[in-house]
Amino acid sequence: MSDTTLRLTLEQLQCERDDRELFRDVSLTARAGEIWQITGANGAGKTTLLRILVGLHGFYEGRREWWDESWRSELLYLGHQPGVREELTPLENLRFTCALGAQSGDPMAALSAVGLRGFEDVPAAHLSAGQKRRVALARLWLERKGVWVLDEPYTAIDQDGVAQLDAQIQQAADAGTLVLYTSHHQVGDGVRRLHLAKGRAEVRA
Amino acid sequence: MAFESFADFLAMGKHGFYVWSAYGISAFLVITSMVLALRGQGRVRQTLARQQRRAEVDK
Amino acid sequence: MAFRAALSRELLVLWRSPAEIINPLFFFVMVISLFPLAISPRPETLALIAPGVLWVAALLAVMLSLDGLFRRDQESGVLEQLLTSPVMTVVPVTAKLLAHWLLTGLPLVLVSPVLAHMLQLPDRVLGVVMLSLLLGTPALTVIGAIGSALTVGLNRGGILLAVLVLPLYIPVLIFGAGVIRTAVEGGPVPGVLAILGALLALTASLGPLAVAAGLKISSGN
Amino acid sequence: MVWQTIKRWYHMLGSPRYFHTFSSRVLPWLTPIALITLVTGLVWGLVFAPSDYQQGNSYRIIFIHVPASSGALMGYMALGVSGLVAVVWRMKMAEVMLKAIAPFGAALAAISLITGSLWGKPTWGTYWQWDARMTSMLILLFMYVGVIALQNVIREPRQAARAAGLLAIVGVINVVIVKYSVEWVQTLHQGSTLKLFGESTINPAMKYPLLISMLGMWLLYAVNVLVRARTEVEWRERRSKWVQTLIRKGDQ
Repeated sequence: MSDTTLRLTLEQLQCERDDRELFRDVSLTARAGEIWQITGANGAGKTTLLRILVGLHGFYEGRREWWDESWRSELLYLGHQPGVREELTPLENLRFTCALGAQSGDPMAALSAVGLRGFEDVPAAHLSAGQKRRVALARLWLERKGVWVLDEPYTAIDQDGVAQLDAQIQQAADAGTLVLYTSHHQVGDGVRRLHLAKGRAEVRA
Repeated sequence: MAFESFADFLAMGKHGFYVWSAYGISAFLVITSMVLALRGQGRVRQTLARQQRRAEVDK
Repeated sequence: MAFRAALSRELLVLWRSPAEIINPLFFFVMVISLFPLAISPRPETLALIAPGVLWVAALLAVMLSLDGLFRRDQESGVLEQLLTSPVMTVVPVTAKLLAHWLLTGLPLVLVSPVLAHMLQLPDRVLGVVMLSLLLGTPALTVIGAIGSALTVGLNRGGILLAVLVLPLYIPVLIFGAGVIRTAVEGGPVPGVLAILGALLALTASLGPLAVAAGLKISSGN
Repeated sequence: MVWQTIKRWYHMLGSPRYFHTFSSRVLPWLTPIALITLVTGLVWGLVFAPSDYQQGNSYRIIFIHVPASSGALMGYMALGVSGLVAVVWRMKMAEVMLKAIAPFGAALAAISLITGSLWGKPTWGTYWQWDARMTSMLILLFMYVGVIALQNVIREPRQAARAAGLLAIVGVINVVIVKYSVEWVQTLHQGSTLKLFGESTINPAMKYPLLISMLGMWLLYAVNVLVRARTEVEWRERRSKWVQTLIRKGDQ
């Protein structure tokens, strides 16, 4: 029977960088509605693993397969950098990422949801690092996508921001989104963990 | 044989300088490229052998 | 739709950082004014070297303006957004190249008659000068962008960009300057202009694809 | 049936391990053959070919100049093809080839320029004349430098190879266009292009040594590429078992 909820399959993923082996034999099957927390020390290859998932990094062995061809249109990727141009205001940045990511939704509402009300028209250059990250996170409050790949979403986020983000991720997962994120913070109890250490990966579902 | 004597061959009818410098420089560049290629191979083999020995010592 | 959004965004970004527009223009003017001082102010000599001087200055101005073309996007993470979006990478890339040309290449074209006049070129030729730069500078922008895409991750891209891109600029330089020289000598301008146009067509069609491929390679793919 | 063999060859040569054994088997006999062919061609041209009634003996530089020019040009075409395979089909061996082909090609381009200008002096009175052939070769050398420079600057080996591959693809198109644009500039200034190597090669006594030395130079180029490619394969596959055993065995 074709498992309609299957979203992502990884088999024996192996990757090298700067002359050393980053990780090997990373295998994983992830389904819609699951939340995967990817942990590991700095330099263990967490960001590289995410970049392989979203197709930014192509030099790896093994198999990475999404559930269908048009997975990119269902992807929401927040990278290591916030992805915000300093010359533009948060509103302009968000409108541009919507057009580029084929994502609808109301940018104003999203910005106020992440606590940036009143900052919509301030050039991003004047925003703090935390606020810039919030502009990136605002995309989670726009039209929901099938797969969320978030690189360190909790960095530079204050206390109540963390709770808000947990709720949003949990809500998206309940609605069927597959969430994969890297962070030391655990969103909730039903979270599956993939721990990268010494080049190996342990899945603690 | 297009030349009467070896001396004549060297002189190349007053063009000796150009002909021999052309061949000399060409030979130099070809040989350097070959030597570099072979040295590269030697160096890689050496580094890999050293790494292997170090790995065996650690085990 | 994404193309329009990308184009308006790029124009906005460039418009908000005027240095990106002014510097290439002043560079163009300054380099050109070096030649009369370096070679000789005599009108006959100037008119003889003018086509080449105009084109070499334009070529260098465009190339230098492309050095950091994608660097800001890469550092801020916008490039990653672009590469992971469902829209084909070539679409926003083409928009970026068009915006960049509009604000760096086009000003050179507009100011070139003044400089051509300063280099003692006859006034009947000024139209051809603008036309040759109008067809040539977009080709220079696209070719330079290929080099810029390949060197985006490297810190000292500048000189390397020149080493990669200058050989690729030579045909555009030859025919670009050739158009003006033919016009000065009263020769058949349309023929040479057609070749320059063909070069532009080739670069404008294949170039953006190469730039997109270069960006993917530079990001590790 | 033909398609199967091509596919089989494509996959076989595509695997670095097979290539390593293939090159180790081929090199021992290809190297002497290349050297012998090249030396016979050069000696034949230098010693036995008749001297040219116009240029005397300075034309004998042709027996190194033409092989070098053709080798440099073929080398860059090979770079373009490897680039295409590396970028489009992501084949590892093509990336190795990009690293292996470039250096000797650049050396040949330099040789072609130096021998060309050394030949120009006695024949036309100047070492450099900006004629179509020499200018195209100069630009080809610049493009070789570009490919090599790009490869050495980027740290990640696979990314460096694919970046150089893309540059080589664009470069090959540029080589063709440069050839015509440089000739166009020529026709503008000096009427018909000067045929530096035209009629003097018709004479058969000169043609055969030239063909042999060309063959010899190409074979030597192949030897250089195989040695460099084999080294690159050993370095890239250093973590694999077959390279470990090979190093342990101390292969020749």
